[in-house]
Amino acid sequence: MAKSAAPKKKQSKANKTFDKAIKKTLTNQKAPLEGLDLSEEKLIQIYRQMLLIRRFEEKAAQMYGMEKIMGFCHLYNGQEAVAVGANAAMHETDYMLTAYRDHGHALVKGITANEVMAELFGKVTGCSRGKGGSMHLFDAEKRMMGGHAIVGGHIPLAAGFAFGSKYKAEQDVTVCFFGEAAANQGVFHETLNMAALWKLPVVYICENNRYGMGTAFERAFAVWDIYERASAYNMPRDVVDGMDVLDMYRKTKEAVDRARYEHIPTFLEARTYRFRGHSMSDPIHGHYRTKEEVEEMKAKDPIINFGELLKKENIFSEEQMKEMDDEIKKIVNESIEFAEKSEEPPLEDLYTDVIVE
Amino acid sequence: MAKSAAPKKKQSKANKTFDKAIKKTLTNQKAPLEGLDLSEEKLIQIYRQMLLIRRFEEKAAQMYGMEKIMGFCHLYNGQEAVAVGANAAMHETDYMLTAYRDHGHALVKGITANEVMAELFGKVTGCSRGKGGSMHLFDAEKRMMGGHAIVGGHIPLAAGFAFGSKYKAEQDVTVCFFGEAAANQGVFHETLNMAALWKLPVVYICENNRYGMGTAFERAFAVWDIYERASAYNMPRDVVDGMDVLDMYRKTKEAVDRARYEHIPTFLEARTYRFRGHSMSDPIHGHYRTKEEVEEMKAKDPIINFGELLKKENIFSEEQMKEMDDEIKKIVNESIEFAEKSEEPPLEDLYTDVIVE
Amino acid sequence: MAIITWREALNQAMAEEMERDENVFIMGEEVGVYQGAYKVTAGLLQRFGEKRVIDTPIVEASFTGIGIGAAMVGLRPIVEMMTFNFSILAMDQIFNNAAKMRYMSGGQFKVPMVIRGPNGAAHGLAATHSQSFESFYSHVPGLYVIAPSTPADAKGLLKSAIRDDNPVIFLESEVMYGQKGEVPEEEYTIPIGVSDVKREGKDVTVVTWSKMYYIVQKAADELKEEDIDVEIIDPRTIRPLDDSKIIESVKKTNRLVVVEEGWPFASVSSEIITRVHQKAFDYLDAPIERVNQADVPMPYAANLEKASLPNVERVKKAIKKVLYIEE
Amino acid sequence: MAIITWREALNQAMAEEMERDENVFIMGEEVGVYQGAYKVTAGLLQRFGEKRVIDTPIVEASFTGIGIGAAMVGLRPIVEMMTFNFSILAMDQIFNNAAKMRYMSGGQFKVPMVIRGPNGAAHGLAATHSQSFESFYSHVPGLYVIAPSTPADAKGLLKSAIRDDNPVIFLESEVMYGQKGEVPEEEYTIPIGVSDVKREGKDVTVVTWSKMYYIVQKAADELKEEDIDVEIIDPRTIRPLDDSKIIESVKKTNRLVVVEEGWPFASVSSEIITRVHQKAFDYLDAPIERVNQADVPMPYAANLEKASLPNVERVKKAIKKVLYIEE
Ligand SMILES: Cc1ncc(C[n+]2csc(CCOP(=O)(O)OP(=O)(O)O)c2C)c(N)n1
Ligand SMILES: Cc1ncc(C[n+]2csc(CCOP(=O)(O)OP(=O)(O)O)c2C)c(N)n1
Ligand SMILES: [Mg+2]
Ligand SMILES: [Mg+2]
Repeated sequence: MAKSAAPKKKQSKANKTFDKAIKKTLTNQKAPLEGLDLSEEKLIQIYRQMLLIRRFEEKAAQMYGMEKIMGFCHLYNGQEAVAVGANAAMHETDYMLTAYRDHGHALVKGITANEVMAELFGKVTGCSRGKGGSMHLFDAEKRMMGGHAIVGGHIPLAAGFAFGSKYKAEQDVTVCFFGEAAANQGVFHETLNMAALWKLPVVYICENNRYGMGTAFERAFAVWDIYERASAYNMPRDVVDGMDVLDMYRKTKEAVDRARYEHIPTFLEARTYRFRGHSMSDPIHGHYRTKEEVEEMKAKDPIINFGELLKKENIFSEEQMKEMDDEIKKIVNESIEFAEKSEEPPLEDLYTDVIVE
Repeated sequence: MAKSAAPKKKQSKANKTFDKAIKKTLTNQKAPLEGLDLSEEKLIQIYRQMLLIRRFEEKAAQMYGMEKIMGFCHLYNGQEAVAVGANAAMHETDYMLTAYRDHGHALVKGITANEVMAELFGKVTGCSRGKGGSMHLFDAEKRMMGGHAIVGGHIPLAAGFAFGSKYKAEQDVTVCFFGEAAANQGVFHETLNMAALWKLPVVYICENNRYGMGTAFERAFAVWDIYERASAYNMPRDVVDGMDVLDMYRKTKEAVDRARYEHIPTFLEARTYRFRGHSMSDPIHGHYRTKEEVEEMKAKDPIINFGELLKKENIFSEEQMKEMDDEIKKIVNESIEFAEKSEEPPLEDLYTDVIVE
Repeated sequence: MAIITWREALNQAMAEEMERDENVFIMGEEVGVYQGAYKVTAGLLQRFGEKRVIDTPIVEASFTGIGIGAAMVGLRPIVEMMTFNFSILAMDQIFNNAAKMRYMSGGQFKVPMVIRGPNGAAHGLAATHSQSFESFYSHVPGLYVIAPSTPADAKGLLKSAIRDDNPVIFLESEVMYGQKGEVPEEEYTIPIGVSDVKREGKDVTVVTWSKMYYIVQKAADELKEEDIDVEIIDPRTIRPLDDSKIIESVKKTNRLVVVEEGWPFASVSSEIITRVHQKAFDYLDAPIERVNQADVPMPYAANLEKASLPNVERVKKAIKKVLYIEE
Repeated sequence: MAIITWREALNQAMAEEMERDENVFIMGEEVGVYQGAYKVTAGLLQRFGEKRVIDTPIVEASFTGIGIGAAMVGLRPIVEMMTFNFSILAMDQIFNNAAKMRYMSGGQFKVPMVIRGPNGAAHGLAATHSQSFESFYSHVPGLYVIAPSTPADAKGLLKSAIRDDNPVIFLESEVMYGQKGEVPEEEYTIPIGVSDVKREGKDVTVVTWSKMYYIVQKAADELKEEDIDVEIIDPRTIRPLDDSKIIESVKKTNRLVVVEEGWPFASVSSEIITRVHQKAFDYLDAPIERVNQADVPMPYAANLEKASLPNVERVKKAIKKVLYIEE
């Protein structure tokens, strides 16, 4: 009587759509660094940022298991190239914001591992003073504008920051990330129209990791090429290989420049994958995807592949990588120590920050 | 210092877009009746329905001036061909719903002038027992599903009716009207995606009368061909001459059939015009459009033009028209009398219909 | 003092603050070219230009969110809701992004922003268009909710709201826009969170705000002739609620009636009654009465609408009830 | 009687009603393939198929509206909110289309529908994910609001809600899903709008519902040792509120404490206090106390979150206060 839960056929068709666009997007396969305005130093930094995120998340998972971290905890493993590549194309003064899967974004935008880990531990030394938690990471000074936990709810905020920049004639750009599932929410539609209509300096990056929790995108979207949605707003759009940090950099750079100098917003769909479950309480495979699929995508690990490239191009050696990894592991371990040792917020803090007195 | 309020250049460009699509859509200009499956009787009925709406609205305007009608009162003058043409393509058992500019839809769906006028007067004999008023006209039996006053808010309801029909394996189609401004609301986007994804038997008809209150569509939309929005949901779409009742009929018929027999939803943009102000408290021209534009559009009066055609084709004579007009005026006058004489709802009604006991 | 309308008072407040601070701007449906659905923003586009008086598409969630974002980066938006009925579409933005942002970020951001527009019933607008929203908004920490009654209060409080660093819900009314009153000619502001004794009296206290104030004044005038002396307290700000003058008054009159336009259940009147019950327990000579909209959606028919809303008769009856006066 | 969890009780209620009436179906985020974000719908897709257990995109406004439309044409949707925090996006649909539809249409339509899911705080979810919604929903006429405490009540009331012809807001809790209790093996329902004396006592009345019930029971157990005898009334249904047993109890104990998870201002506790003040004015020996969430957005840090929520200590303190017991 009951039909099978997993619509297999549809999925394989959707997977093809997914892969096709990615292939299309990989331009300089043979000479990936050609024509790139990135110094070796910067390339190494990019590698380092991705690795830091990976190691941080691994530790966060462990700490969640030890109940040091509470609530929901959404890890970024597998998607590192998206935030890191995009950030490389941004100025430090540009605004960044994302959804609840925000540890990676916070780290790459310059919040220290200590401050992020302390926030996850609910300590007063955390980047939101222990009041926000995993899903609500902020740093006003670094222009990390959150950490937002209502799916799609931050999309208009991004347009608001961009509106502010334009109003004040400042040349800052806002880059806003969200999961593909958020592209179904009403505010996505309302805001993309406004951003295009008002020519706001904003770049929307949809991180299509194929699933919104347990819902494969093909079960939630009537059109599978999500980037094409932007055509309804006459907005420049593109699909990006979200597993390739250089592709992310390139396409984001174009978009950020267009926003900064021409006030033209862009919509990018980054095709990526999350290696872990939706949140810490979700198993890695679950009922909604296969072990094979996960393994297949893990072969496209953005960090390993980028590391191979750096080695091949003689930019960074195996040994240097090992050294860097040790250093990063130390940083992450120290962040645990820092978070452990930090104080809980004083009880008075319960009543502060509600309003500006 | 202040820039001019009306962006003239943009407007004339937008007007061209508006007209171009309409011209494109007028297929059988030379022989408009060719290939149409409408009997002469049906053609005359269509004329009659449009005329009834026009005369009804004229009377409603007068009654509003006399303070017999309260609150907001949005007239349909100029747009008659949209509801009438679409309705001609529907079955009686199909569901219809629209926004607050709903007198025309209510009348063509079969609610009597008496019941509509009595509702506007706030009488217990009204189609919503005097509780709904101008913006909330209902008749469950006739499947007139409202009259809805929150811009865009009824769009998901329509999908819900269609969902119900499909669930129960009934072959009814839902036809949902809304103003072009509603196509910017979030639920439009959310619901069109769902309707396409779930293959619901629903037809969405956007009545683009160029203005949402005082906002010309070109000041609110980043893309001016609103029907193209449906491409983001892989939904069949078309633009219709909303001043041509036969074009409305033809395109709606195609869409309704597709919904009924193939469960494929459609999005139609009907380009039309409102001859009166937004509501009774809004002047006819206002600051936001010119007298010339209104006059120009009045030359495209859907009733006069269709009347000319019927005369030319020897279907209906000048004299018969005159007779019909007299008869309709009588009906409308009687509706005033009926509404006047009807009782206000009894005071106990204040507390009924809140919940089902 | 000049005698001006509510509409003019609001218009002046906005114009003065826009003159004073170029980070103040207005955004909403029909605020510009159309001059405001209820003409509250009349002339501002002409005076301040398109950069600062901005017509939006009909997307309450999105433009409210854009306002919040702009406020987070240093601007001072005034977002007009054509009516507060439509703010229901922006509640996620208002609650999660405006009200909670400061707290969630550990105090790093502020959201200096005013969301204003008419609230409650006008005439003949029926259920979707006649809702009172103060009970919702005042439930949520992180927001200020202001609902003045006189043009002078409206002007002074709107100016304070625009200068304040918190998100403020500012509630007006279509049927008050034409209401006239004395307003100082010189520049002034009225502090947020300070209630006002609008009429002194010794027999009974009535707490009311916004347009119900006019009904209560009328009832008090009529009762004067029956030698009943009514004290009227207008909190003006609903959240934070300054209950000090209410308590003081009740300690004097020992009787209280609360008159609120909105529905009764879990409402501002429930809150006021709760507080007075707790803080003036030993002073009350009778159970507190309240007069609210009938606990039903707003009907269209004029007779039902009238029966649904608080009116002079119902207010007088409630007052007599707490005075144990039989009729 | 079987001892089962809240989760199982809800699952049984839905399965039984789906078996009974093929017009009942379930719709929401992750209710199908994923088996429910909190596994409340586990197994239902397998048992009833895709036609009746429907996964939706993340579009709360739209799928709620679709549910309302389906209800208007004769179906009986159960719409699951993954948590009620997300229902904020569907408020226009819930208030204007579900609650007011019958009234606006002069009684022509009914909206037989249940919107259910967890409400209030779980652990460590912070401000956006820890809000209690009963004060909002119970403010609006046209809705029923149900918030049970025990698995048996949950099952019986959910079955009644599904059979009822009105739109029902049915509030659960993540932290209660694993809570066990005795549930009758045979088919039964519990009527909507009937409160329940959950514990008899003579010294003080405590009104509470949903997961606060467990805290109050614990406090009552502890106070028993101090010879304080607590009566606990669980309204179970918030709207309509059956205050008869509350009033009766207060007439006996003369003291009342209300314990509510949500914020205090314009809340369900305000409403209960107002009613008891009015209806049992002469019976109260002390001002009514209430225990609510601190009037701030929910913080993340465990110590602050704990301090923010009502707990056994705070409940005991409030009870002693109304008993004028100094510590
Ligand atoms: C409005 C809203 N509805 C539901 C949720 C619960 N929820 C949290 S994450 C999530 C899935 C989102 O998927 P996607 O946008 O693709 O982001 P991803 O998790 O894949 O990064 C859901 C349903 C929410 N937080 N907000
Ligand atoms: C959500 C919402 N916002 C604002 C309004 C006020 N309003 C009523 S009609 C209208 C204009 C709608 O224009 P359109 O959709 O084009 O329909 P038309 O009036 O042209 O038929 C506005 C802004 C409303 N009713 N609902
Ligand atoms: Mg995703
Ligand atoms: Mg229009």
